[in-house]
Amino acid sequence: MSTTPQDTLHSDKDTESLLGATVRLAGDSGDGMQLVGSQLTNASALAGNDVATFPDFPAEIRAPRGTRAGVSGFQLQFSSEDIFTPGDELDALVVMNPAALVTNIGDLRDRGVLIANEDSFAGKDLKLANLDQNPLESDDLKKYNLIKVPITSLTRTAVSEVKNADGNTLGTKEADRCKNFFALGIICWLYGRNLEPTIRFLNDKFGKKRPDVAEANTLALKAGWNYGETAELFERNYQVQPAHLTPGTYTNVMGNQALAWGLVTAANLSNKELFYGSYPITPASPVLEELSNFKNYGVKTFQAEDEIAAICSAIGAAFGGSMALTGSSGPGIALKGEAMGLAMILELPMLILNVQRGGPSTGLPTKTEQSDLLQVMFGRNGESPLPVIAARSPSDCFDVAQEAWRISSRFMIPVIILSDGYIANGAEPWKIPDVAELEKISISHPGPIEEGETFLPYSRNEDLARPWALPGTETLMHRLGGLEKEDLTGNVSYDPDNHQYMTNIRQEKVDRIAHVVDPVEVSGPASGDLLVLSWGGTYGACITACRRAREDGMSVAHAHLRWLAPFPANLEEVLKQYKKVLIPELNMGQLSLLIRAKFLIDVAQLNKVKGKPFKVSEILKRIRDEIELLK
Amino acid sequence: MSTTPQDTLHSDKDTESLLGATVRLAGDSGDGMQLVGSQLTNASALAGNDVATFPDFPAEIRAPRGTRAGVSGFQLQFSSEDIFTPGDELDALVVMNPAALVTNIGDLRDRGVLIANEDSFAGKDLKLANLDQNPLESDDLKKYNLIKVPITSLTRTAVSEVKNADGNTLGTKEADRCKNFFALGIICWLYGRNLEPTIRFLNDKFGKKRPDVAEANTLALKAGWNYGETAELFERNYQVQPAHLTPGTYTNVMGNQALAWGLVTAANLSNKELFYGSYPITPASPVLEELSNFKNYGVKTFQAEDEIAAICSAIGAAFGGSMALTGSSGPGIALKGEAMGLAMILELPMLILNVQRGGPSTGLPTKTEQSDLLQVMFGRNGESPLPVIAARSPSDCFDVAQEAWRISSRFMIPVIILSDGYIANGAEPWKIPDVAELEKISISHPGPIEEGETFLPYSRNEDLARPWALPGTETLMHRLGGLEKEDLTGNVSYDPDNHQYMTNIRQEKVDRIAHVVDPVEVSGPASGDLLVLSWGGTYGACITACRRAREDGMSVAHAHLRWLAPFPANLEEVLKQYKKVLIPELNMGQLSLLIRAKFLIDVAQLNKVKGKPFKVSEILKRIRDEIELLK
Amino acid sequence: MSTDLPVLTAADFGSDQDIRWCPGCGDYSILAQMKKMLPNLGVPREKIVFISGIGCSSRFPYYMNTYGMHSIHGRAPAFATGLKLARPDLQVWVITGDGDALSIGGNHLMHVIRRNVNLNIVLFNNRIYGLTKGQYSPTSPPGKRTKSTPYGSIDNPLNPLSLAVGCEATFVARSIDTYIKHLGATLERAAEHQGTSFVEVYQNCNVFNDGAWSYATDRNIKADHLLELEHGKPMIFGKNRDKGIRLNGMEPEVVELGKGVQEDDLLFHDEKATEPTLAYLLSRMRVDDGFPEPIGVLRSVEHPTYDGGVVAQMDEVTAQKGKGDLNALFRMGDTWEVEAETT
Amino acid sequence: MSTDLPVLTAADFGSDQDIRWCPGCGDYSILAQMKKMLPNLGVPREKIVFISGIGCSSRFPYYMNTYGMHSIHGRAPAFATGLKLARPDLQVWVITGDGDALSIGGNHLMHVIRRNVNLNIVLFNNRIYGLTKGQYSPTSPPGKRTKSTPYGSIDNPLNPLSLAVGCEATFVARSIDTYIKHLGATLERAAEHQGTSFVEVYQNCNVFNDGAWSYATDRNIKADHLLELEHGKPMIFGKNRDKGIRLNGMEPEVVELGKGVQEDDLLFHDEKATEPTLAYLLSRMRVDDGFPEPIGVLRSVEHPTYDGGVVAQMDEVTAQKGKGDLNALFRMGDTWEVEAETT
Ligand SMILES: Cc1ncc(C[n+]2csc(CCOP(=O)(O)OP(=O)(O)O)c2C)c(N)n1
Ligand SMILES: Cc1ncc(C[n+]2csc(CCOP(=O)(O)OP(=O)(O)O)c2C)c(N)n1
Ligand code: SF4
Ligand code: SF4
Ligand SMILES: [Mg+2]
Ligand SMILES: [Mg+2]
Repeated sequence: MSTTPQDTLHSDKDTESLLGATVRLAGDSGDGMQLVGSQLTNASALAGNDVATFPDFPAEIRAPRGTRAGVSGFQLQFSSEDIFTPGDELDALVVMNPAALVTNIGDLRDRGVLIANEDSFAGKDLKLANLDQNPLESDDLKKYNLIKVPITSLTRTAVSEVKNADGNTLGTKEADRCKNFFALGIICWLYGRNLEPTIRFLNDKFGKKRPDVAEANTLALKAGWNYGETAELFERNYQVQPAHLTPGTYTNVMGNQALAWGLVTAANLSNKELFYGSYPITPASPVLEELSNFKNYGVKTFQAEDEIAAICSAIGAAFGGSMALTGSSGPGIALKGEAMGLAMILELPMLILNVQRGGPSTGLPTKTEQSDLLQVMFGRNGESPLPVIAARSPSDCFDVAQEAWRISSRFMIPVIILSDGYIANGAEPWKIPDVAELEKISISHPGPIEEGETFLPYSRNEDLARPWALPGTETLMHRLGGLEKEDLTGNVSYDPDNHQYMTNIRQEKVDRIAHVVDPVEVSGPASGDLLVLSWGGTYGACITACRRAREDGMSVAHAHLRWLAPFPANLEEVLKQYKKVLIPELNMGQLSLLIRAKFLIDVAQLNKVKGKPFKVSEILKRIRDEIELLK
Repeated sequence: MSTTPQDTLHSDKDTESLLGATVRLAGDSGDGMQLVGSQLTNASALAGNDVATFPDFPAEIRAPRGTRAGVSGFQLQFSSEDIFTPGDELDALVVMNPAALVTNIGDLRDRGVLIANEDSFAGKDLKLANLDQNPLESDDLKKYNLIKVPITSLTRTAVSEVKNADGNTLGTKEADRCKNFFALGIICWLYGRNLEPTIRFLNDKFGKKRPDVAEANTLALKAGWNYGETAELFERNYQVQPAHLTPGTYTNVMGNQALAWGLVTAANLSNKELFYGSYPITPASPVLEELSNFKNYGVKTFQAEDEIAAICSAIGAAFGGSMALTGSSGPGIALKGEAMGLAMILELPMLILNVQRGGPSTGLPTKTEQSDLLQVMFGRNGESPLPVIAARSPSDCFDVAQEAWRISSRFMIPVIILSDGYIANGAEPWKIPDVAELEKISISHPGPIEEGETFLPYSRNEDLARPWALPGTETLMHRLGGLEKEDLTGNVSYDPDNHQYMTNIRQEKVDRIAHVVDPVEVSGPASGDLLVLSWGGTYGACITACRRAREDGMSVAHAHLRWLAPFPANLEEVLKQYKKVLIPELNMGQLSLLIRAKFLIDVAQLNKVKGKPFKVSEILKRIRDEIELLK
Repeated sequence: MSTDLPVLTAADFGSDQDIRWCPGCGDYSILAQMKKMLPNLGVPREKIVFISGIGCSSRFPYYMNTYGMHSIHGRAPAFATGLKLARPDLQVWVITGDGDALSIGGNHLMHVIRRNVNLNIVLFNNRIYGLTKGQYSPTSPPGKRTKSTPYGSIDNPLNPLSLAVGCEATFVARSIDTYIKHLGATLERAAEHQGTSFVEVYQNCNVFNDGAWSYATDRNIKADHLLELEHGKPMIFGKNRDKGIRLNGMEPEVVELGKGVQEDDLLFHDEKATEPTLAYLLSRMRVDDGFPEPIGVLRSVEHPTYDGGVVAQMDEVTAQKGKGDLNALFRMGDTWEVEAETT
Repeated sequence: MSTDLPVLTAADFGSDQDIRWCPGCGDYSILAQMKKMLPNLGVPREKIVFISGIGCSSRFPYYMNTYGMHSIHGRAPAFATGLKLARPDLQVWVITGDGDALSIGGNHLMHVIRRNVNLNIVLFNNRIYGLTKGQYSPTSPPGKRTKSTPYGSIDNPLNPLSLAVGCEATFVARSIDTYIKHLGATLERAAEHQGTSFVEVYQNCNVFNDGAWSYATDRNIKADHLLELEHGKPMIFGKNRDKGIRLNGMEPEVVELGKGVQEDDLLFHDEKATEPTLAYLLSRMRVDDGFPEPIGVLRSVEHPTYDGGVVAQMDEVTAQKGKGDLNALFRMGDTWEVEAETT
């Protein structure tokens, strides 16, 4: 269903125009912050703003109620300009309990709006948050625009009339579950967000089975809005104009969803069935879950017994002619190393997805990190080079999936796709393409040969790709395997020169990809003081920081790597145009290592391993320092 | 039993003195070439020579008889000087059949001795080797000193009188099984090797159960010797003086054996039980097999269900306080990546052994390669640095095992040991140490604490090592795990700054090891034109090539890396002293990548991926080219 | 140090860590029964180690004031085997889930059981992946709609007890999170058994699979759905204890007592049967097929343990060959002397 | 292309690759019987795929003129599952060894069996690791001295058939490398079964474990050690077919026929028994315990296949929802229009 931005409720207070704002909703993980966060995102996108989100929740399914460990947050930036990150400092923060206040207040800017559910700043809640005193009374909050709202009691009142199917009113527990929508209502009022999409969502979701729940939440939402409008607490509200996005139809996508959609699209464009062999793991599971809905799109999902079986099943499916894919996160990818080596030597096309999370070992499963780059480059025995592509944002996952399959099927080589927890769970507007207009992916399989001819499964075309002969094809019977294979025939060979030759060819295949993928593009001056080089999910923070730096008069360009292996053909040339190269990474310097080794350039590193994405300001500060040093 | 070199048979022909010689015995894999090869090694070592060997056999258990794929070879260099490789070109080659001739002749130097079993150069044997004509008749062999010997028939005659327990003479099949000892007899005559150790071996091995077999082989051996002495085919024989080895008692060791012995010794020196969890794989299995003999040395071996269980069992044993170890080759190491990450974050001491083989995937299981360096450096999710040490020769494995455990237990960190197929199966003389004089490895475990004290499992000493508290110790109960852990307490922590801190500390621990291990030593000029930098099993070829280069007047030094992670503290300083650095590796440039990334030095690479070790001449040639370029 | 052991209570076995399971999760009850049971064994806390994989259930070790290891997914039996071999003096527990033990960890489970390593495995079976938020597991029933099977699972589920019996298990038992006395007693039996004890516990995941076991826990119906096994006793069940299991050839059948059927006609439980066929047959009985599901000890037989064998073999070889002497070992093969040169 | 299928012979199924097994290895015979049997099925060669792991046995696919994959150690069932799901039209065989299938590959074996994927597994059991030159395997008998157990194995071996039955197998059979007719017939039965067929073949490794099965292959004694199963027939064995298996409660016993024991007193084989308990009981019979070892088909029952279920579910969902339309999918949630700017 398509809607255009329209107001249903009009505020009579003063309205100030803003370029954009960054808002965070924080509460207990049982408080439903993620849910209202995504509703707010949706409403903002529908208002024509550019948006970017950052959900941040505890590792536990239900972390202990009310504790600091149990706090769940959802951050959103919306803007009338195009933006690339969910924002650094918060313009507004909603806290549903004391634990949420103390763990989030540090990110609120001075004079920022702080909305606190004052009903929960007492006794037990303070204790659960390990607090002796009520922080709302503390002088520390003076620098913020603190607005105390008895959200719990107001919500109870708002829903007090709602009756369930049995004609009873809601219990306190159920009534309290609507608190989050009350809070959302306030924020919607504050930033002039339309309530209608949220109301529609509530009706779609609960309307049939639990009309009482739909009604209660809607009432809470509206009560929140009205509270903002009526209470004397707010002086004004704000308005954010639509962003200047390319014309078209938009929807909001999350990274894992866009990835799943991109994969189905790639399968469709190449006329293939999609096979996904996977084993659940945070934050990659949603890809499996999303794809398992698509049974009527020719998608087969296989929840294997473990990650090894998952990749092996995908290799089997690739042998059979499917567009095959396996996916996991770091610990699962570690298990796939041996089979990845086999896939490489078999020279079958397939995709291997790694949605990275905080490591090492089990690490920080729900947090983001970019620390698997070297693992995917080198985590296999022997010389087994594979191409690696990384998505840079939620919507980019859609394109990356297709590009990866395009290369994989053309070169007959498994391709590794990197994403990360930040991209996977983040959301942004996406201009919906017309599938009919997307470039087809043409794949051919050899047909039967004449008597007297010999089929050579390891002969190669101009891309060094071998033929993808499918079981079931008469006369092409052949055997693949993990022992070194003779050139052309693919028979087992222990010949020394053949081994060297095949090793070279396999590397050469990866190298040649550099010439068919897009060259790296630079935004900013084509030469100058500093080049910020990024990859993966840090794209947004880097491009934004570079823009700001240029606005401040610095000579700073930004380049972003889509392919990590091979590097695009023009990369060296680009790097040479700047006095200094800065590589910000959410790891200890993995791309830096590769760049240093390849180009012998003394890059500056900005490394962060905290389970959190970069703030724009962190990068900007480092840019300033580097520019200063160059003077 | 100890013997000093002495002759039992004296030749009356002219004897020429040689510095040394390189000999290869080649035949069908059923011909027992490995057996007589190791007897020749033994005899040469007992003659006081320095020796180095290179067995090279097919992947199949019993490759098809008589075919090229079925050829098995054993190469040996012995010398009165100290040598480091089994030699490049052959001075003498024995071939038992046509397949062995055609696959080995390329390595024989001009005028080299070629002894062929002429009985097998006919009909079926030629066909099995895919030959139309008898190669012995080819002009191509003119440049060699070809000596045709009807080994089969002479052997049959030699053993014709031997009777078995039932009083029957040996059947042809059994008689023919003695051919290899006849051939050995000729070679022993040719190089003045004593027959006595071999005869003793035969008696020890067969004397009791099959005295007829012992007798027949002994007769064949002697007949071979006599044949050399009597037949008019050889003009002279040779003599190689004892080498000037450090005084002491010597024995011959193979790499895997020396490794096993080194491990048991390390356990002994640290007063620990040794626990080895492993799963069979070529070429690492002999370590498991060797260690499983040592039940009376406090060694527990556990053949696990797979490589993952193997490493996990070792981690369990390490937690329990054993000196724990797991070992495999490339494909098995790939499977251990996830658990290696856990071991790292647990900060338990243990060893992880990788006896490398040809890759990728199943690759060339019986061939050698150095292509797992990057895998062991990076084949794990997240930031999980581990120290890596590599053995350089068979006997060096003994020392490496101890050094690895010394560092591991001191720093509370898993250490990776690299060996390779070439080292594992090669043999060389080893000066037996007196165990009582080896430096003890002191390890302490915290004892119970007083009431009121808190035990902090992640507190650290001056080496950043945490306490190795053992289950069973009162009051120290604690829980380890793979989630990020809080500094000091080791409790689960998702705190951003703590994660950064712990990540840094784990890297720092590895880095600090650089200051306690030996600095890299240079042989040759302390500064000059070219430094050859090697690691692992290419040590011998590199040091020999550098010596020769210096003999030829070139300014070439050699440095060998024992620790690959961290690099020794003085490495950068050393590298800077030369105009150029050359890194020869049996891979596509893995150390080169690390050196380039770390030091931004444009190293020259000499890469070989053929399943075979370097020849000295290959390295020497490249040294010459590099020196030429520098002019 | 101290000579007479202090008397411990359940509370002594609790660690200082906040428990992070969802309110209402069945895991709480299992934890409580474990803490309550352990003091009965008289084993000091420092001699006990809990090892788990990954999953909600696998957080268990954090909550026990013993030694512990929260390892990696599916591999707990392998860590435990290594530890037990290194330290036969310790009492080792493996805590695992249906995904952890039966999906990714199936191989290790199979091998620890067949080796009969002397340790205790408790499998928290909630028929779902809890920690990863609700995908189906190898014990989820056919047709089950979960996050990864939105149209219903088409997998044929595994039966953990059949699997264990198929892997040569020497001790196999089943209990239920909320049947607390039975659970405690079953855990105690497991601890006492020499060899691998395998205990399946029906555990409710109230967030992602609430009510999966309601047929076995709902007050009103459970008596008809459970068969409480007692060694040497006839198999009787039902609210009024009026139903029984009789053997018909090789197949069990449910019969009503009284109407011509005597207790003596019923199948008598023999947990010590040398042949595991009875245990296998019991493991097959499922409510869906009209049978009550047996709880209690299905099988408990004596068999040499793997860790015992390892130690015995080391002792034997040492007795035979003497304690190893490295200096002798190194001189085992041919050796030769190089003299100091006199020139 | 061609309309009537050419009649194929055993030779047509041989590839051009040199066979690299040791002379005398039991693998040759299994290869020969496979080649001989396949033409009976009438399946064209290009529709057949052999997938193996690593081991001597796993070289098998190289020698078949069909499609094939020599994969990695222990994982063949997983490759085969993926292939069969992608291509239900193919006939897929898994060739594996006792180490490959039961040691490193145990988990995949377990899961392919319980899922009942429609493919055929042939396990070459030589009770040793052949390719790696003679270490013990999970089927090596206790006390076995091998390269890695110089003082004798202390492992409790796995019973492949018990394991399979414990994992919900729908087809379980056993044969012997040298009993060639029986082997051929058993393979043919396996091929015909819809679902996972699991066949254990006793295979002699004459280099590292010669004679491991001599009790079952030696002309003189084998008749007393083997029980050839036939559906619906009484269990009779012995050189003179004068011995039988009788059920005593839940336990089998060997009885002599004639002396008051009639054929009708014996246990009758029922491979189609819904309950797998009989198959389990049969799998337990071992020569070491005084029983003949059953060969032939222990169990063969109908059950929906996993691959069938996958396809059926896709069809069902498609029938219900229509063929997926990407353009519609992308517009499923809220969408909004951005107009071209008019300024
Ligand atoms: C190698 C690896 N793969 C996947 C995961 C993700 N993961 C963690 S627990 C789990 C399954 C949990 O299910 P179960 O064992 O039944 O435990 P429960 O949470 O239900 O107690 C999965 C898939 C992981 N941590 N590591
Ligand atoms: C990951 C991995 N681990 C170990 C090996 C070594 N390996 C190859 S085959 C094999 C066992 C073979 O035994 P089995 O499956 O019984 O086959 P057989 O040779 O006896 O036919 C082993 C351990 C390997 N190739 N890959
Ligand atoms: S998700 Fe389920 S199993 Fe996990 S803690 Fe919550 S209720 Fe328990
Ligand atoms: S080693 Fe054994 S199993 Fe392998 S080919 Fe030789 S005889 Fe056959
Ligand atoms: Mg579960
Ligand atoms: Mg085997």
